[in-house]
Amino acid sequence: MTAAIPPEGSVRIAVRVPSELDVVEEAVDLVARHCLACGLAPDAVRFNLRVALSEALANAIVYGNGSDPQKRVDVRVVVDDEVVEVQVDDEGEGFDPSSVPDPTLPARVDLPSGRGLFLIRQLVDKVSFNDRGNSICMTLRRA
Amino acid sequence: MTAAIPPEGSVRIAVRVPSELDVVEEAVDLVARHCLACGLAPDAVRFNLRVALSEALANAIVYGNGSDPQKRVDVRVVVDDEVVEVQVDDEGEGFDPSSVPDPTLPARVDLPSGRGLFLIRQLVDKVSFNDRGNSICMTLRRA
Amino acid sequence: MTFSVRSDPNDPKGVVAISVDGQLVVSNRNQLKEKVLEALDAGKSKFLIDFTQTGYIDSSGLGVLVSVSKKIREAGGELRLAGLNEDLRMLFELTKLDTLFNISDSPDEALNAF
Amino acid sequence: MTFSVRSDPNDPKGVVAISVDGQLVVSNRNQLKEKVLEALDAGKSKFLIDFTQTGYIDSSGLGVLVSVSKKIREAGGELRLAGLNEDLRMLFELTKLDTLFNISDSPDEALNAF
Ligand SMILES: Nc1ncnc2c1ncn2[C@@H]1O[C@H](COP(=O)(O)OP(=O)(O)O)[C@@H](O)[C@H]1O
Ligand SMILES: Nc1ncnc2c1ncn2[C@@H]1O[C@H](COP(=O)(O)OP(=O)(O)O)[C@@H](O)[C@H]1O
Repeated sequence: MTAAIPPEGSVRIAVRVPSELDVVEEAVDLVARHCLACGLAPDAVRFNLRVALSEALANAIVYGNGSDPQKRVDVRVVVDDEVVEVQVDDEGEGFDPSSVPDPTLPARVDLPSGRGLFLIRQLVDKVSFNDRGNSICMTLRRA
Repeated sequence: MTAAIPPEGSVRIAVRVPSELDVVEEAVDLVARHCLACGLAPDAVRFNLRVALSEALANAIVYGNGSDPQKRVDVRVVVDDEVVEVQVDDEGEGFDPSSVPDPTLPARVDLPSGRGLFLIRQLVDKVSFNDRGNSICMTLRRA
Repeated sequence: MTFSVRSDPNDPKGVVAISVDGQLVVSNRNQLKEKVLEALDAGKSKFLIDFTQTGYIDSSGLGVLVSVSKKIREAGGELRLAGLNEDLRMLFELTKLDTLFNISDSPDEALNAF
Repeated sequence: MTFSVRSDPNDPKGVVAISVDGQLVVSNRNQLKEKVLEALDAGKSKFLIDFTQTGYIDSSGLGVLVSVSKKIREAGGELRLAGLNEDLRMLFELTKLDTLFNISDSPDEALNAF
């Protein structure tokens, strides 16, 4: 997903977001509108993609960039005939996603946090991270 | 317009188009939808941008790429608060845009062709080319 | 306004009904918490959160529901959720939070259940 | 269908009215040319091109209008354009093609002018 131009027939969208939680909803709306412009089914865009992207943005802003207004979050979307790939990069140290515990365990289910990554994994078809852990790529199959 | 990520608050869209005239209308529609998703006024998007982009795409496909299906046309759009920049790149040899005669001259006004670049210049706020002449950048001011 | 709070003075049960209009997410979840805490301070104990007008909820929205539910329970009160569409209900099921909350189909059903 | 051709058998003037639905652009302009050439071959000579349902026209669309206008003139016929909205009219003005064509506001006005 790093080439400036995607393969033929696909569309690439890039948005740079400041590290402020207040902009999450607006950024999610913007990306959702672009996905609709690409012809994605409104249902999938309306819910799964919005929630997953909200989670990824909030994590990038809070944990990745420590809400530092100098730091940026980059969102890159590639839509082709088969999938939507949404990549969210922050400027943080990264983390080890495999160390995040399952929030549905009986001992955790009544905790007020810890459900973000879990929800992302449930709502999209594929999740991957770069080695450092400061870039998450979420893939949704179309149709 | 070459950085992969645009400045904060702006949106970048990239589409690769095959060298076929039949896809021009669809590509124009797609870009127009993304411009609307960025919040551009429907009126400006509906007409000036569509016509200018149609011209640039048709020129890139026919003159730039010689309608060679192996060659590609790349469209890159950056929308920020003030302007929309639409860049169309082909794989051709380029040309010298200053050598294109004015199609409104009495001797040329009844010719069936030669109005493409002229229309682009009239319909957008700024037009620039790279040195080689295989990349045109059209800027429209918002509002 | 994302949250509208209604409390019918003629309702003998004194239920505080909070409707979430739009998203319940990281940027506004604290407003919801404040509304509940204010009402608890004012002596209210029965709460209905109505999601009929809600688009989506993120994990911090779910988190605030967990924490207000705990506050209400600690104050001896009762919380009911209602009006979740299929997608929202899925979030509660995926996270097993459906086991933690009293979820009614409609706000009316929830009001009758208090 | 981008072009619909109507020719009223009871019209003593025998006008061929072609309506451009959508865009008149590089990918479909030849269809328009063919419709006109067919009608010329069939002995028709009066043409109305109606842009009431047209979105935009590109330079090759303008070009095909220039060339069919020439063909019609050579065959001793007459071409009128009608139904151009403000944007489309601007294209004709910018390119000075408004000096080359008979442009009426409405299709009816054009029909009466033949
Ligand atoms: N972009 C990120 N950079 C650094 N750490 C992260 C990032 N995203 C998630 N994490 C870590 O993973 C943990 C779990 O995140 P998540 O499942 O979203 O739940 P929550 O945000 O409620 O803690 C976070 O507490 C944080 O330590
Ligand atoms: N991308 C391009 N690559 C090479 N030549 C071009 C390109 N765009 C335009 N031209 C040249 O400029 C000329 C004028 O183009 P234009 O004004 O669009 O009118 P038309 O397409 O009707 O000829 C073309 O005939 C062509 O020679």
